Amino acid sequence: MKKLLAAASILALSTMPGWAEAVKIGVITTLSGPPGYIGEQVRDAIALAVEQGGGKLGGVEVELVVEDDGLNPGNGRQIAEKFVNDQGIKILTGIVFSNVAGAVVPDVVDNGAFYLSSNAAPSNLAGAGCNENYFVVSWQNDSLHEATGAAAKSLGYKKAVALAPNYQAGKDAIAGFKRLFEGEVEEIYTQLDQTDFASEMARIRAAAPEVVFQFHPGGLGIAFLKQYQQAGLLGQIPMVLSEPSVDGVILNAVGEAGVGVKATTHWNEDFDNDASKAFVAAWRAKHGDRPITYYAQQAWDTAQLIGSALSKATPDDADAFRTALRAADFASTRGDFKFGANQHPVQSWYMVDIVAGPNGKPQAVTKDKLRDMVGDVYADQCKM
Amino acid sequence: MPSPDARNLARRIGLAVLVVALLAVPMFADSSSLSLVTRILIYSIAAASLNFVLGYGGMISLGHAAFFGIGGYVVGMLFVHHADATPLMGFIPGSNQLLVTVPAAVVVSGLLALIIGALSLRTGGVQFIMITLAFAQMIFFFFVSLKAYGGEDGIIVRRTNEFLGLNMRDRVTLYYVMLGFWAVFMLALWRVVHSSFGTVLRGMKQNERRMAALGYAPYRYKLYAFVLSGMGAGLSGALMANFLRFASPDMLHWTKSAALMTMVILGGVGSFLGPIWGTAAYLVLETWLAAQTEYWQLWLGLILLAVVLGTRGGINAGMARLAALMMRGRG
Amino acid sequence: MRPGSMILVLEQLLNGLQYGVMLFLLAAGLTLIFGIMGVINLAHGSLFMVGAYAGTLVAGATGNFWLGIPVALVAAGATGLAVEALVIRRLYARDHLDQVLATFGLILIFNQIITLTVGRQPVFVAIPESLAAPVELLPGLFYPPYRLLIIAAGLLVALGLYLLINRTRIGMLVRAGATNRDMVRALGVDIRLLYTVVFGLGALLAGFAGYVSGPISAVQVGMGEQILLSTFVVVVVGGVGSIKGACVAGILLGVVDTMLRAFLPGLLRGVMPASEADALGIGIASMGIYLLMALVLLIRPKGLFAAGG
Amino acid sequence: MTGAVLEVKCLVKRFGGLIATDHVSLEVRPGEVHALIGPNGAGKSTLINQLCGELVPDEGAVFLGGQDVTAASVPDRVALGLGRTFQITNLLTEMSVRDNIAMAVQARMGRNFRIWDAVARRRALWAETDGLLAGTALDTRAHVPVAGLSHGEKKQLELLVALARKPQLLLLDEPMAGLGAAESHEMIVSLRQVAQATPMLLVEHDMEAVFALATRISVLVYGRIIASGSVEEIRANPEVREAYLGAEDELC
Repeated sequence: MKKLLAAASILALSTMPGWAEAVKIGVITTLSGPPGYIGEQVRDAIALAVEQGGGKLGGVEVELVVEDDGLNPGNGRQIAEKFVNDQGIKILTGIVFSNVAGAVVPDVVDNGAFYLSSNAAPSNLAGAGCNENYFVVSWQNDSLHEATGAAAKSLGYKKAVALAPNYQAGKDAIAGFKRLFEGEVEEIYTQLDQTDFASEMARIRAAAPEVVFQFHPGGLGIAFLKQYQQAGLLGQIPMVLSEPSVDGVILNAVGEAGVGVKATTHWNEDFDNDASKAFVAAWRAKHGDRPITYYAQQAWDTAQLIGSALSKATPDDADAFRTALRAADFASTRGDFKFGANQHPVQSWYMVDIVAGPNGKPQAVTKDKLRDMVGDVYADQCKM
Repeated sequence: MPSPDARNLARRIGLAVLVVALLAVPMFADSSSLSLVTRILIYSIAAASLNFVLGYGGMISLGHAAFFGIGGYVVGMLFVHHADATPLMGFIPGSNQLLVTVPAAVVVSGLLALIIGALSLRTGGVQFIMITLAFAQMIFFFFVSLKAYGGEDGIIVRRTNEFLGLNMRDRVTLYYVMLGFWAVFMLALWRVVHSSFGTVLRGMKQNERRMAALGYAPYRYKLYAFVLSGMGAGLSGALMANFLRFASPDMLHWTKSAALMTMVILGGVGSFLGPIWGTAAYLVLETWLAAQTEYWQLWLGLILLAVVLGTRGGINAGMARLAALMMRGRG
Repeated sequence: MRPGSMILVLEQLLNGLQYGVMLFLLAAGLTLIFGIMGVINLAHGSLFMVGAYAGTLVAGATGNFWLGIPVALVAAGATGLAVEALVIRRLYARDHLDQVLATFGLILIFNQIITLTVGRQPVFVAIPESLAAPVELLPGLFYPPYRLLIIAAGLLVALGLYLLINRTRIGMLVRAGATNRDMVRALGVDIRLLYTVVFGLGALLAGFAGYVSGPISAVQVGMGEQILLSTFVVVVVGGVGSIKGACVAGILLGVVDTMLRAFLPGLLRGVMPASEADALGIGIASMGIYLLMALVLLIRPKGLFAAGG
Repeated sequence: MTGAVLEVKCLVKRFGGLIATDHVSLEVRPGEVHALIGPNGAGKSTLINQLCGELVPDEGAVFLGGQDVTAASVPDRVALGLGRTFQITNLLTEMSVRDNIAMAVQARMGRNFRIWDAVARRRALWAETDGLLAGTALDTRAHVPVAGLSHGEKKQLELLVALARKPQLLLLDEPMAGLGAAESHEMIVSLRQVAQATPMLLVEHDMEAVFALATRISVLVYGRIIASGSVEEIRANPEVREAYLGAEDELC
């Protein structure tokens, strides 16, 4: 029911009279299929940010236009075309998956519009393929998993088993983990549509590592964590993960199978800064118990970034708007935030513990800062 | 059953309207409509190719995304090697020339269709559906794990291939280029359908046993048709990679095969113009519904169901029926 | 072979068996619908999903895992009967193309209905306490009892189906129908009732499989399609219309898939560098069941146990 | 070498425990119309299907014009001059009478992997097709789709299509089945004409037709040939009368 209300509120915003001169923001995201919950988090967070501003971001009236890409690059491209060329939208965001981004982003920036990524950040757009109109507010894939490698190392582990699906992001994840872990790593690749990991559990037990790293977003992660517990491995071999494998929705769905896991993240619900507290409070007021994920947080930050730039310049003045964006002059929920040379984030990474929460559901508690204000490895290759 | 005259009239009217409308599209279409029409043209090449084996040859292939995707990947891989100035597999130079990449894509997908067809055509019926699906899935998984070419993320083709010195970044130019390829393909397909081979193929679909008793060896004819069809789907994929400037495993996924099949059935199996109408209907519906509601797949599902349960022979048969009615009204 | 690796092989065999049993539960219904009615039902995975959601939601609300089973059965069965009466019944006389398109439409509809009513977030069900802790089957071989239960339940269903098909009148009609559809009609049997019964039975099995897979994997929109393709592979490899084929092929594919994933990269490492071995190994493993299907069909174009020769 | 157009040696076909073709040997010589008669279920269709290559025999051999074709496919046997008609008419139902015949002519003319010609403009093809049609009862019905033909017309067309392929030997699977008296008579006239140039193996229930056309008759019962000989010999054979024709004498 809440989802319907959220959708309705966007509709209400877009159909209210007197909004003709509002700045339009195009949100292309994935709302159908298993990863539909991710797109929902993205959309609802941006909508929430706009609602909090009373229909404005950075004091400028905005209008959200949301469309589902159906996880189909061709559809994403079609929507972008309509947004940019027909509706004159200059600011786009929301894409969840790298392969949709690959088809959409080059076209958007070539047509003089801005793309601000709230999630997907493929490496081919971070290095030589970078563009002055393309900003990433989330993180580059590699840095996410590098932090996890650093965490496992700092915990004193020397021997790890690393698991990920056999696709580009999975391989990047394991590569990123290994880069800073520096110990002995046995790699196991799973299948993209796999739901039963019993075979992998047996291999983990046979390998008897000191720590397990695995990268399985969405439903895969739910299945993996449950089966890890059922195999009796949860108490035996510690697990250190990066945030896509333990987002709020996943934790909610695995129950106590998540408890005891360590994870690295750039943001957590319990962060002690004003921006984060405001975001969490607004979400709770609007969506009650519904889990908050970092997808929502990144989308919220993206909205704040847009607001910061809109308060200084109009997107029709591309150079001024770009300068305003580069300044990253907004209060990020993650604390300190700035853009690197390739307009990807320079930010800090933290370790969290997953513990049993008061209502029986697991929750993440922030521990130490692992890495302080780091960028990504592709920034050097970007010539802008 | 509409009379042949009525069907002929419907076909002629349809064709005339189509040609005029297609030439005029850039004059009144906005950018996204132009892009939609371009996508319809490109996909309809793949749908018509599928219809060639499915509607004319009676082979239900659920693996045509393999040929579509390979066509796209050939363009993407040649572009990568052109951009890097490295040879592909150590000896093939990369290219960004449409007149090189597109024929290459057609040849490679034809070869792939030859291999897959030669094995698959040993079965029939449901088994044929499944074995074509199986081969397509194998190729999908192959490209998903092919790190050198982006794996799951796919290949970004930064610039559309060059073609006769035209400005391919201009949407209208690109549209007319695609329209040109489309028209050439459709004319070629028309010839093939009405050739000696095309006639035999249609006979094969109606009654394979009879054709064998006349001395036609079904396997060879069907394989030939399968290869031709694979080449057509490869052409479509190569054009799509140029249009989207992107090739990814998504092009190879089984749902793409299902979508192509949907386009064919929606338009009318075994009719020449059917796949074109079907492709248009499918893409317009998809685009329009997605803009209306985030639950667009619900409506798409309901419409598909209604079309299957409510009509026989898809859009094309409906139009022929309409033409027959008009004839009757006149005479 | 070292005792440790022997235990690993045993454990992987059990895993393969469990996965195979799951595939069989889905394939049994599908193969009958295929074989007897001649209908390709892509929406079979949706019944799997309906069972999983209905059972899981009730189990979550009541806190009782076992209560979810009858709910899942009833929900999937009722949905199956409704689908049969409203859609499938009109498709019997149509060709495969219409069936593929209509049931593809059903998939979209079911996924969206779940999204609209339950939401996009996966739902959670816990394994009952008594089955949660791994038990030691052999020295050093720990195995989750829940998975053992699935294996047992699956084998029990297989036995039940065997008895049903070989010892009852309905079973006789089912066998006759799978061999020769027209013959059953000639016998003056109420074919519509037979179809409804078969479809309902298939839906029950799918719903059961969906629910019991819930605690292991994710209960989410689209879960049916992930397993649907593998199920079709099982049906075709086993031979359309053959329960025995579905059983043998399900377990065969389950074991082959699991063993390939578990051991192929390791074996390949013996002959090539580790990174290449991993890439090639997992590549072959993910294509494994499709490769196997292609091989089987090239040797036996009608599958292993094709009904009616 | 016997000089036979078709020679069948000790053919055996089993289905499970059932023996459908039981060591059948027979031959068709030039100029001959060899009729194969037998009660329903005697295995006539099974035998025909083995002769034309749709079924593979378990034992024995088939020779066409002296060449062993036991393992040859249907099209390969057709290429060697084997033509057939089907018991239940088996035509290209969506095409016209003329197109059906043209398809057979086209098969003989070859060059059918051409994708860049236009079948409508193959002059020789249509000239020959129209030549074959001319003077037949179907001439006026040339553009009627097969679905619009009467049963008798379909049977005629079956024969025309088989002849269009210019076979060296014709296998006729019950050409009279389902025809009325007048139509049967017409068919017998047509077949007699054909028989002057083309030897035939005729499987038929209609005894009038068999006696009118056959130069030799073999009797098939339970997959076995129990008698073979001239029309008079078979008429006189008590075993045949007993096993096949029964008590009622419907021979004339």
